[in-house]
Amino acid sequence: MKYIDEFRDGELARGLVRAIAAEANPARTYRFMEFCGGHTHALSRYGVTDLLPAPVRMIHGPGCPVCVLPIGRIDMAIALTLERGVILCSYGDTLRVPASAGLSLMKARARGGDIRMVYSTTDALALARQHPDREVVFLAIGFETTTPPTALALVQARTEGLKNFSVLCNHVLTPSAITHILQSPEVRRHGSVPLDGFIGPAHVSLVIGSRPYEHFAEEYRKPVVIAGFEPLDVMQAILMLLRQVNQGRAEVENEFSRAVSREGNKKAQALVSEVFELRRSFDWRGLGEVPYSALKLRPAYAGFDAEQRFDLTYRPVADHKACECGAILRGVKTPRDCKLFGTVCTPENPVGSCMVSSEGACAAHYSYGRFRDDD
Amino acid sequence: MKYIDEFRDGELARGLVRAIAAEANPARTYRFMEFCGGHTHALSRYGVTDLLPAPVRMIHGPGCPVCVLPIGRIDMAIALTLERGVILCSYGDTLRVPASAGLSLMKARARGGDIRMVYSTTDALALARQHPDREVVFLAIGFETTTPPTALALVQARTEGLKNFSVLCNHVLTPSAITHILQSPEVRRHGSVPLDGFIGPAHVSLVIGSRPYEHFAEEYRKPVVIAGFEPLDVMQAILMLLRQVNQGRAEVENEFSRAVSREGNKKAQALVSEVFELRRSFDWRGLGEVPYSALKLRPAYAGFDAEQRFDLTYRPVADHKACECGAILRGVKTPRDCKLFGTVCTPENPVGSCMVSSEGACAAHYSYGRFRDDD
Amino acid sequence: MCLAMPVRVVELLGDENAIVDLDGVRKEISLALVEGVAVGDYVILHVGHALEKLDTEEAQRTLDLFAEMASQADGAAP
Amino acid sequence: MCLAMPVRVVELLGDENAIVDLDGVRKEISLALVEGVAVGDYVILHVGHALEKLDTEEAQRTLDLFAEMASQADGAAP
Amino acid sequence: MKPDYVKPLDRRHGRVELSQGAGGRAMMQLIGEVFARALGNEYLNQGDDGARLPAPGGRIVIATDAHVVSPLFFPGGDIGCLAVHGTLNDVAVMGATPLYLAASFILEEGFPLADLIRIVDSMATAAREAGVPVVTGDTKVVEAGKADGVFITTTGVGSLREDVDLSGAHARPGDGVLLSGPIGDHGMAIMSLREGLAFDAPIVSDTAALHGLVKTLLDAVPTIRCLRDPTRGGLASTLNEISRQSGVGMVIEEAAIPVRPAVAAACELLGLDPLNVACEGRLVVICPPEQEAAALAALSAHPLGREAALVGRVQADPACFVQMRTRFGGRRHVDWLSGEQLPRIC
Amino acid sequence: MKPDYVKPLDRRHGRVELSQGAGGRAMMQLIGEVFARALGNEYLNQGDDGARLPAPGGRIVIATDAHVVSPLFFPGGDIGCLAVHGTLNDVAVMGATPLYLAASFILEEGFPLADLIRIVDSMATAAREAGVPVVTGDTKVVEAGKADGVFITTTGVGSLREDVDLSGAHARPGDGVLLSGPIGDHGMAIMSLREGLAFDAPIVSDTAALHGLVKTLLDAVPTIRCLRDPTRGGLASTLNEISRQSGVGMVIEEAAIPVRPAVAAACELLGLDPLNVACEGRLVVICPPEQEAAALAALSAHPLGREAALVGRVQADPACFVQMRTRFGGRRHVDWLSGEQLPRIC
Ligand code: SF4
Ligand code: SF4
Ligand SMILES: [Mg+2]
Ligand SMILES: [Mg+2]
Ligand SMILES: [Mg+2]
Ligand SMILES: [Mg+2]
Ligand SMILES: [Mg+2]
Ligand SMILES: [Mg+2]
Ligand SMILES: [Mg+2]
Ligand SMILES: [Mg+2]
Ligand SMILES: [Mg+2]
Ligand SMILES: [Mg+2]
Repeated sequence: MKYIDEFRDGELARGLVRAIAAEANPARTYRFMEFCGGHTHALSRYGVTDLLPAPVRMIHGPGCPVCVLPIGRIDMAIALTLERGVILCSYGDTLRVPASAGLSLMKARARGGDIRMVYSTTDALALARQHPDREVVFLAIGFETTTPPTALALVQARTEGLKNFSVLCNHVLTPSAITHILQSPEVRRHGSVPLDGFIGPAHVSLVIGSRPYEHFAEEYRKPVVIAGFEPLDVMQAILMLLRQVNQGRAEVENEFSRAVSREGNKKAQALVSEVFELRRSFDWRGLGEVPYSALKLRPAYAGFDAEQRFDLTYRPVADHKACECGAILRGVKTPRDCKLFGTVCTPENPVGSCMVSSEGACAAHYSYGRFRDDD
Repeated sequence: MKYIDEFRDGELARGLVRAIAAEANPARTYRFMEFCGGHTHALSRYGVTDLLPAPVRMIHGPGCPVCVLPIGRIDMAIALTLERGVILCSYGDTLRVPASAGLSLMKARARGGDIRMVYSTTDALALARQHPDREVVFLAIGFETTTPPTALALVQARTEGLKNFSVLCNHVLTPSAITHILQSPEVRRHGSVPLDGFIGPAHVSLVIGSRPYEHFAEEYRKPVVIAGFEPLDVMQAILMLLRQVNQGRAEVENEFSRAVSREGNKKAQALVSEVFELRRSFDWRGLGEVPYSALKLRPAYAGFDAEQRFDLTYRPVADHKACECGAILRGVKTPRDCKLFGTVCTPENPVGSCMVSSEGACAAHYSYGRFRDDD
Repeated sequence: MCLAMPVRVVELLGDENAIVDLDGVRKEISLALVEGVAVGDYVILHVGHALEKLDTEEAQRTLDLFAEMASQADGAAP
Repeated sequence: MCLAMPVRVVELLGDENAIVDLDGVRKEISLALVEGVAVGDYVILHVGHALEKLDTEEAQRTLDLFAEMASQADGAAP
Repeated sequence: MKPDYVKPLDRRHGRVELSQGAGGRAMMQLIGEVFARALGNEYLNQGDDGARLPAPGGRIVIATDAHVVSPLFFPGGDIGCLAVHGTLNDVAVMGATPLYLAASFILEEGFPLADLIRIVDSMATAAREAGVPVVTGDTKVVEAGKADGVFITTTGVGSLREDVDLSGAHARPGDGVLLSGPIGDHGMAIMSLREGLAFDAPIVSDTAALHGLVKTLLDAVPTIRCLRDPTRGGLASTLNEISRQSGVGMVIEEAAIPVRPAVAAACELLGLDPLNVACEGRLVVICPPEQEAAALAALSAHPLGREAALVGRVQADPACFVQMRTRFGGRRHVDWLSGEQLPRIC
Repeated sequence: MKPDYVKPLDRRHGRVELSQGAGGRAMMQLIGEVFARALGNEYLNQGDDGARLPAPGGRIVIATDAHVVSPLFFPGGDIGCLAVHGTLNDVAVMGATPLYLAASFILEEGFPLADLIRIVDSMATAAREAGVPVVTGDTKVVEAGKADGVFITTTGVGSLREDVDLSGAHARPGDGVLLSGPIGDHGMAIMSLREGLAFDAPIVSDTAALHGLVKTLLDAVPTIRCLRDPTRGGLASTLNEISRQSGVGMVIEEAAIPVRPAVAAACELLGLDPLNVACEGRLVVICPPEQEAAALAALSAHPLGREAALVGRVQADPACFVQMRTRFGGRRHVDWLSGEQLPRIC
């Protein structure tokens, strides 16, 4: 696979491992947060974690939109299908996210909910056209990467005058989440758990560009390296972060220059701002309420907004008390620190957000790293 | 089973067999038509045919409402379900009646038609209440016996204001069919195939009473004995017919006095005439167009009349050329005279009306009497 | 198609309905088409509706007639 | 969730759609979010939509950088 | 930490999910907590792709049946015990001793686990009572709306003594036709629950494992020609099958055929012929005339054959017609079931 | 007049009807004109409630699988041949020689007869090529909307040589893990047709009968510990099953696992791991280390094993973890398939 396989080359990897080892100062610790689930996945899936030298410690951030979707939002979707009889469609990743009363969309399906998996917003629109007599709701989730296709579908639906299509919008914003983590009392208080730098999002940055991260680098004096989701990309980014730290720099660097520009995709940005506007606040599973961290439909699209159309109200649901997701997402704890890990909480029965998608910190450790716990 | 088993008593049967044998003049032939499928069934099912003396010959009449339902009427029902998407419900007997293009309601079901079997018009109404968003059409068939429950359902639907219920009415009238047979050119022409008497309907007569038959007895000089559907009833009726013939009488006698009165069920009659009126003419499978032989909904019930509601037109479809049903129904031929019997035409693939229901002449012979053909 | 049979009324329900019995088999039917039915009466049941009451005396008379016919025949035979 | 991968455009269809190829696997996707895509270009595909063109020269530069880093490390090690 | 800890299934409120058929950990859990737990035995517990079993000795018999009965629970049984009996009986009527069962489940997404557990437990009880273990199995889950709750296919393997040679092709003119008990109970028990028809009746399914009865019979009369269980299509179809296979006719006596009063009454109400109504625990026996008495005595001595009766006789007839002498003394043809008359009974 | 003349089925435009499952004449016709016509053999033609079969000799193996694959026809096969291969392979991986198949069909009312005939014919071809007859069967028909076209449950019976003793419980530290060919072709062939996802790819199912390959292998290396076909759940679940059964761990080498480029690309597109994607014609072999070379040679010499490879090794591990050394040299855990990831593949 051209432009994929080259970035997974074992030979180059061994070179980068040596470079990282050479760069890392054995006398200190480097704590880097990879924000994105995509990076978490690359680290786990290719066994990169296993190859990093002792001083380098990776913290899995909140960058999986499935994981951070709060219980109450899934509850809204389930109510739409079980009580209002809509056809609810969404990307496959959302189907197993746990909701209230032991449900999830998958379990709601088993209870008779008409829930369809789609691979693209194009399919969601097609469903609405196929079932003119039914309400079709697209449960939209995702970061900036996934928002433009939703915007496109809404423009299309409005142009066509589709009367039975609406969107339950859960699109969230990466920079707000990073700010929230940097400002969290724990992270600021615990001098003992500093974050020494960030690996910045790959595909989010395709859309928003690298510029939004410049603020962090300046404001919080943290180096940021935007990196692709292939394992060599991540390793290179680690190396670049190490160098910035060792050299006392705090800049935004772009390892993923083959796809990410400083300005991002203007066409996509314009489309998104035509259709969406900022929400005042949004509840992130594991992080809690984060101001201006999500999008909602603009008034011109009110007719396509499932929340307005079906008069839905969000009811927050507390996470499990013993779940340590919040601390894990902030880099303060690891999955092994959670009492529920691997017993009550498993990928089949996730309790907290980090166990929901395979890109979550707990799930990644469960599925890919657990064997190392006994070492 | 009280009032059933007594009328199937083998001991009494042997007595009646002896009485019939004693009454029948071996020097002549007696040709009696049992109008009703119920009588045909009793004759076949209990092996009565086997016990009758040689001079007594039974002709199976057109008295099976399933058998006489013409192809074109089933075609209307099939079109409603396959093309108009209605829920079509009917009594189980109608599901296998062959229609055009090799179809039947059963086969239309296999092609996706939403066709339900009901046991009572009450169930048909319940279906309409259960599916307020669907059109529910009751395919009504039957003689005078079965008409009152349909009338009752229509009154109920109108009282309730059920908006999605209608009836495709195929209710037909017994006396008109008898008249038609007596007036048929074949029957009048062929001195060789006279009918010497009729066994009059059992359950039809519950409703209409015995009085309507008095006309035949007078007009056509044919004895009529109204008889129940139990085998002893039929045997007794045969005996009574033999006596009338031997004594030169042509009267209406009532063997089924435990249930049939001269006037019939006035409450049911009133209900039927509130809801239904005569059709000018109706196509009987096997007999062709018979004037004033069927019912349709009165104008006050036009909204519940599926023919009007869905703007249906009846298109007659010719019966198979080789099918001898017409002649068989008139007593001129027997199933064995038909080339198609038992090869092209079988209960699984009925060609003509007499093979459709187990009460039809050909089906009864196929299912119950065929073994005798080789004797 | 004109299938009908005598059944015994064992319980009157509201709404012109009743429970009937045939040798231990019980079923709810409608009495809307007949008048003056009491528990213990036999009615003729067709597609879920009672069409008539059964006259039990006439039934007995008919049965007696069968027996009489048979004995007449036997008397006449020799 | 942000799964995306570079694929090669092999055919432009009407309506801003295109056929793309990844090692013999072909799929129809939307180009509505990107501009100026030609047959032969690589685009980054996400949930059925191309999000950006891939800059093949930058890709090569990045790969060269990996090799360079490795060789620097090897040079520095001893 | 236990290596593969999985939260136990919610046996009361849980429902079958697609993941439980996907081949992963959720499937292992369902198999362990529902199937192995109830059905477990030394062979099933091998946990391999099939069961390794001791040499059966002589010839073997294999029979298979899919069970799709609706409703799943009915008076006198459920699809679980029926799936055991239905297949065991097919092995038994071949004259073989049933040794092993294989069971394969197709589950509809959303099916209540509590019902599944009830069904599997019933299956386990039936298998245990019959002394025939379920040695291997399979579970698939299909999307909601693509099945009807649960379908169970069972396959039975039995061993066949050298001296037994039963077949539907072995009926000979003069042979007696015996029936082990009243007909139609099973079909009418199902029918009594049919939507829109529902009636109350003291009718319970006759579903039962017949191999004990068969053994008793064969021990007493090893020269039996043919055994068959009159299931779908009823006695009428079973006799027609045998007649056709053997190229003979039959005459049965209506008065001799046992039918329970409630079954007869229900048939009357619905316009059905008891000859077409299924049994799941009755035996049709074709037997040389000189052994009829012995066969009848053997049947009658067994709890499942107490109401056994000689109901007819095989006769020469190239047209292979089955005839019945009615209570009246008249004859009529007894045809195959024509068309479809009953809800799903097995 | 022929005694039971029935108009032949309309093999082009006909559809399955409820009456064809009711046990009467219509069912006999369907069985005769569709099933017996294609599958007929001396045992099936006995026409009794089961099949009477010769003594298999030694120990026997029984395996059963329901097949519910959707869609029914896919690149490289259909549910008919899959139903033969899927069960034969389970018998074969027990080390047994498959002798007989039983087949049980659940048909949905309205299913096109032409498709049914195509499926049964494919089944007949697969059975003939495998040299394993379908000796008995069953057919049920359920109402439209209560199934998904056709479900087929097959049960296989095989004979097991005394000197063969294969089990998932027999893996020992040091044993080699071999794979007979590339993984994921079957699952991805199905996936390529999935509604809404549909992609074009040169991927055909690997569905095949493996007993020939197994025989070749066992003849060469009778001391094989365990065989298994990595179907639902893929290689990952199969290795976890064996690890758990044997109480061992494993390490596999990513670089050694054959995956066709188009399968890898399709997995990339969908975010799936090829280790979780099903095969229907591949073999996992656990083999003592000293026999690895011989086993690999035997596999490679057979047409179905040409791309065989040594992919890993069993190691002691009380936690029974399966690990993978990635192309990078790093290790990671290879877990069971979690949840449900693929459409119905078998
Ligand atoms: S293991 Fe589960 S409960 Fe514990 S922190 Fe992770 S997600 Fe939360
Ligand atoms: S056998 Fe068939 S075609 Fe011939 S007369 Fe009877 S119904 Fe008509
Ligand atoms: Mg069977
Ligand atoms: Mg059976
Ligand atoms: Mg049987
Ligand atoms: Mg299996
Ligand atoms: Mg269903
Ligand atoms: Mg199996
Ligand atoms: Mg298998
Ligand atoms: Mg297997
Ligand atoms: Mg069977
Ligand atoms: Mg379907």
